[in-house]
Amino acid sequence: MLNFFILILIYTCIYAFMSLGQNLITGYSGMLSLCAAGFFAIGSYTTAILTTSFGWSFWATLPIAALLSALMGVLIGLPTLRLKGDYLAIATLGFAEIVRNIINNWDALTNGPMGIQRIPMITIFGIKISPYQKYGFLLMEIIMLLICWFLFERLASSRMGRALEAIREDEIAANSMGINVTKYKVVSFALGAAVTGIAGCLQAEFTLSVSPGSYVFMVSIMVLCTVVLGGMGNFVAVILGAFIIQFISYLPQLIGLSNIIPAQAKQIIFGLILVIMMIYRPQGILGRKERNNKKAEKNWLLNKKEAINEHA
Amino acid sequence: MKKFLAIALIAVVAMTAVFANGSSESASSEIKIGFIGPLTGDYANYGTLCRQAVQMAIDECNAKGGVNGSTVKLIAEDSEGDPNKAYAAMEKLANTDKVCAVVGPVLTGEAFSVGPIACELGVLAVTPSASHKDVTNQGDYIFRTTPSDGLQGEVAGKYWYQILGYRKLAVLYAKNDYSQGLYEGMKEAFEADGGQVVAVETFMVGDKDFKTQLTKLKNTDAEAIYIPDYTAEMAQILEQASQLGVDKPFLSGDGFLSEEIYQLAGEYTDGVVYTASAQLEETSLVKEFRDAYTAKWGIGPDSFATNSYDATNILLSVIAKVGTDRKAIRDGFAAVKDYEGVNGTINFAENGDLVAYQGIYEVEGNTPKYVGAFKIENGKVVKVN
Amino acid sequence: MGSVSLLFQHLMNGLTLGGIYALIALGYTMVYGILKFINFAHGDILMVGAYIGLFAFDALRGSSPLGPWWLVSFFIAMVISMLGCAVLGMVIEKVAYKPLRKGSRLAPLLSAIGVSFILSNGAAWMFGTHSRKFNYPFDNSPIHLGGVVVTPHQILILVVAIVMMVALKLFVDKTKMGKAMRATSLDGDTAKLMGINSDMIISLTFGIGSALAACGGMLIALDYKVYATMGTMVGLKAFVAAVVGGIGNITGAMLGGFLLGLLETFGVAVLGIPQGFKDAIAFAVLILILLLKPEGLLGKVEKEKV
Amino acid sequence: MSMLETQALTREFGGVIAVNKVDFFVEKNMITGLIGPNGAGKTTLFNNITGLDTPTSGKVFFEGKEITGTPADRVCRLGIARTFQNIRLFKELSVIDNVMVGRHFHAGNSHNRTIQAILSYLNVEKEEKKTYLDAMKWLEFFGLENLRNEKAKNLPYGYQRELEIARALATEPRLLFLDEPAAGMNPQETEDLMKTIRRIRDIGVTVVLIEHDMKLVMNICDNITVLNYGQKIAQGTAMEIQSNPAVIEAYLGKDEDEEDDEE
Repeated sequence: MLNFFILILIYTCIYAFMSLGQNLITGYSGMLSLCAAGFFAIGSYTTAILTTSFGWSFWATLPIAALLSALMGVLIGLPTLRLKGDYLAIATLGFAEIVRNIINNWDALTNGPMGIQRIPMITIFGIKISPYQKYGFLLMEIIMLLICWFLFERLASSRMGRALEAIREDEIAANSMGINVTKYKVVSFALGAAVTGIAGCLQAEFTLSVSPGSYVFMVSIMVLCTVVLGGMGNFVAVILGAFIIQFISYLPQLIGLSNIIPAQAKQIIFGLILVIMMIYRPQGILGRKERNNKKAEKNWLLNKKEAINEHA
Repeated sequence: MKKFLAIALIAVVAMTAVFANGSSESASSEIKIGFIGPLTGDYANYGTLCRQAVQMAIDECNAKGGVNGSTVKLIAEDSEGDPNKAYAAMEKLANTDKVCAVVGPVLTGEAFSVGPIACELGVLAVTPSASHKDVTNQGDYIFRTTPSDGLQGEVAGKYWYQILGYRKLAVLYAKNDYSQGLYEGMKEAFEADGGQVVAVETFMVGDKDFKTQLTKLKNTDAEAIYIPDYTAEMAQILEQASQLGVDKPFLSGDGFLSEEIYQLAGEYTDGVVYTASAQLEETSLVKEFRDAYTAKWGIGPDSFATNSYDATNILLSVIAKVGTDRKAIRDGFAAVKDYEGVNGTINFAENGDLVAYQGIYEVEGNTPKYVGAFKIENGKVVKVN
Repeated sequence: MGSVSLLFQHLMNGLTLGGIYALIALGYTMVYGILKFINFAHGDILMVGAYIGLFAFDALRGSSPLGPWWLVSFFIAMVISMLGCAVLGMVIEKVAYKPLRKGSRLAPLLSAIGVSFILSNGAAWMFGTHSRKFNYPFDNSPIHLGGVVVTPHQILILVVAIVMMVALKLFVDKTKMGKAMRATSLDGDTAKLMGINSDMIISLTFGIGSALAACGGMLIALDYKVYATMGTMVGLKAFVAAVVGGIGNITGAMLGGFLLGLLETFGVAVLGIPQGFKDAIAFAVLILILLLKPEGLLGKVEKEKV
Repeated sequence: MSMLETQALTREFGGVIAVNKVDFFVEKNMITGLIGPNGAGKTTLFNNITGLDTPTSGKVFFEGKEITGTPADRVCRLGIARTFQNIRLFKELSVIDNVMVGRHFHAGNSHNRTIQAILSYLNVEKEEKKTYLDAMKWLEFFGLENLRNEKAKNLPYGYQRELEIARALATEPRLLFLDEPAAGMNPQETEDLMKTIRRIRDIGVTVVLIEHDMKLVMNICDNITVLNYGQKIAQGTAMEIQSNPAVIEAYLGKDEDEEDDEE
């Protein structure tokens, strides 16, 4: 039981990476992207191909996967990011489908529908991080997740984060305030893609095999659900969301009722979550994180006091 | 917001409580068998048919008093067709439910992600349908009750060439592991004999319109079209081929061994020749199984369901003999000799592959006619018996 | 078969495929035109329509032999299915979309994805995961025109699509209700001020769109069978068709549908795009159209006011 | 040369000429008014100068350099800021954050952009403190500092207008475009607005405004340009404009509050 719980946590971490990316793209910049599955696949296949065919170490494939996903993010982003809400959703969904088509059809590179097996395990300083001993794997994931989370949180609290929020609120006004809207959108898209790619690398290393069946539209929906459920524009919330979604996802198995509960129940529950959340709590469980200017404000008050004192 | 958070937390805690409760109820007199397959998603139909067969075998066993007095319980896990989910399912079945063996996974991609962990955890996994030739080479704990693509493809390719006398074939296959595996196996054997695959068209799972591909294939000089696909898609292909006036004969694989195809494609199935598991003509087992299955589930079994049924029954007989120790079950399973299943006499090779003859069927009107069992001897297709 | 007649055969195949897209795109374009969001559940309503139609048709025709009664039953079943889906569509609108009309643009879209999941998985749960055959209500033996093969069903799809388009166009252009619809789609709030009950109009539009989906669903089901996920991909493609033609424009939806069908067929058959990338064609076309002519082929330019 | 100049600026929308060969001048340190009946092309002219729209033909010069077709963000960085007719604040952000967005491209201090990006990433806190102080100056300019933590959407209408101007000023423009700043204001608020606009001029920012409130325009504008049907029909001081027959004809019988200005 504990074992399975750890397994859920491992999947939670993988989805948490993707939700960080989706949150930057959707929660901060306000772009409804539906191609998490595409970047996820790019990350997974980069690691799978480089480790099996070229004998690279996992750690060397990680930055390549992130870069490649980011590059794809830019490639898809440049033409599509000027599209509004729904159109962008469909265009990005299309992109994810194209990625899936490519990995399913480019047999020479991806081994087509058969997928790639026997991916070597991760090693750190000669120590194997076997997915079968889940604790080590989970620990590694958590450390990586914390680093990513910290970087993203910091990014969001910087002026770039503010610029992204301004773009989300009003593109035209942001543009007129000297913000290069296209550049920021593309950059946030690329960063989101990169972290989703990293999730893909971890996924490949966990199951030690990849195949096209893992990168379906459902993945993008799950990631979106995660962000919506946790709270758009709040990195802590989306990590919480990832946990809840994974928990629900494996719930029938956890409670040992997968014989009685129809297999479709889980998907129906996801559907209900989306509808009910949108009606009753569109901001998600935790809601958007307000920008925190406390320190700067304190500094301002201090300066003001000094000025008054000097005057007096 | 706090209220909401509180509710969410309570929900999580409640769920945890329930799940803790759920998994602690392990009666000692219960034997657990796991199942992994797609019960939702694009492949849901195939997974569901298999699961029902496994359930049926277990129900029958329990009706007869179970295994050595213990009731058998099935724990079925949905893989959604996603290898990652299948992996999680295996983990869970092995570690949480402590099943003694698993029937599944159903799809080749799933079998590739489940294989290594099954071997690592030492849990026997018997797949009824993952036919890729490498599936059983992943380790000692993975077996199958379906012939490997290597065998089925080989017999198919040689039969088309040597017995049916085709020299030029066209192929229309789905870009999924099953269809591509069969196509590659068939092509190798067919071309080794000197035949030629003159045109290959593919489609994506979920496509329903094959007119473009068929129009192209119609205009090649192929003598026949090989369609090693899943049931629903083959029904579409046959119907649309007839509409387009494609007059070439169709050849297929074990996806055709299903009642559904006759319901969906009706008269268009006439004349199709296909490979599937061999059966002993004289046994009434096949018909009995079919009738019982249809009566129970309201729909006929396909070949994968039949394989699942056999796999489960073999598993149960092994457990009856050796008990519930996982290693013992594995060894007992490997030692099975001449088991008389619905699919005929079943033996396993060293690596866990099914040792089988390949059956050839020909559809006449609306009903398949069994031509016989075949094997390869010195590169020649030979009829058994 | 000569290369010219081969070309015509591809043309015919493309046109029928396009007819299907066009038929669904009609419903899509109406709903989008008025609500301004992609009803992801449109494809699933289509699926429900096909199931209702299937059951009604089988019940009505009973065990009678193929004949005129089959055709009559088929059309009665179609009416039942369209009515059923109209009600379903209106209920969905009321429950899942209406409360979100004032919120962010993302909300209804996400809600629609949720509805889509509920419908398709609910259907799989209730009706099983296997495909069901929808019998042709008429003799569907192919007709040979020169070297080109056409089935009566293909002709039916084309005819129904065109009839629906004309009827819809007349309805929107000529009737009072249609005018109210157009007014609501241009500016819901103003329309309200002009005494139009825009809630009712939106609900009605949804009903009509869903009824069209049901009709399309039944026609597709004849060729493609009935199963729980039958509407997903075709629904997305129909949306692309609607965008290509110019969203909210009825003639545009037709044009977009046929264009997409032809592009997919010829892209694979003549231009040599690998079959595995067939679905990519639609999305590539979408992206191109949105970049070059965002209002669609026949759409009107709408500029954001600054 | 004037501070800002358009030469024969023309903008067509599908055959409709919204702005027709307009030569528009703005002199430094003055308040310039742009008036005209609804649909005269005033906002379109603004949009074409500030980069939200691209002219069909004609040229725009700012401080002697041609800026025709320059994108809006670059125009802003060159020193031209603007407000909008229908207030476009970042509604979900706080008041201070709105102004801080205006400080966006002033934050950071290195000339190398990559290094700047990395530095600003490492020094988020320091940079934010400075930005906050700079932004606060503009809130204090309008006396809005006590509302700094309110969400912009919760401000009363008049304050929203002021906040939008504060945000524009935070970009440190030399030229400020105000699109109907007094729309929807009561006489008292309009009175205050006039004072504010003069104060803005006094700190060295040249102001251009579109306005329907004739009292305001005639009171504070040093120079007025009149558009009608996309064409410039007059230019001059308040006195000159008031006595110009073409202007009187254009306005005769026109209801000023008819409808929103069209593009």
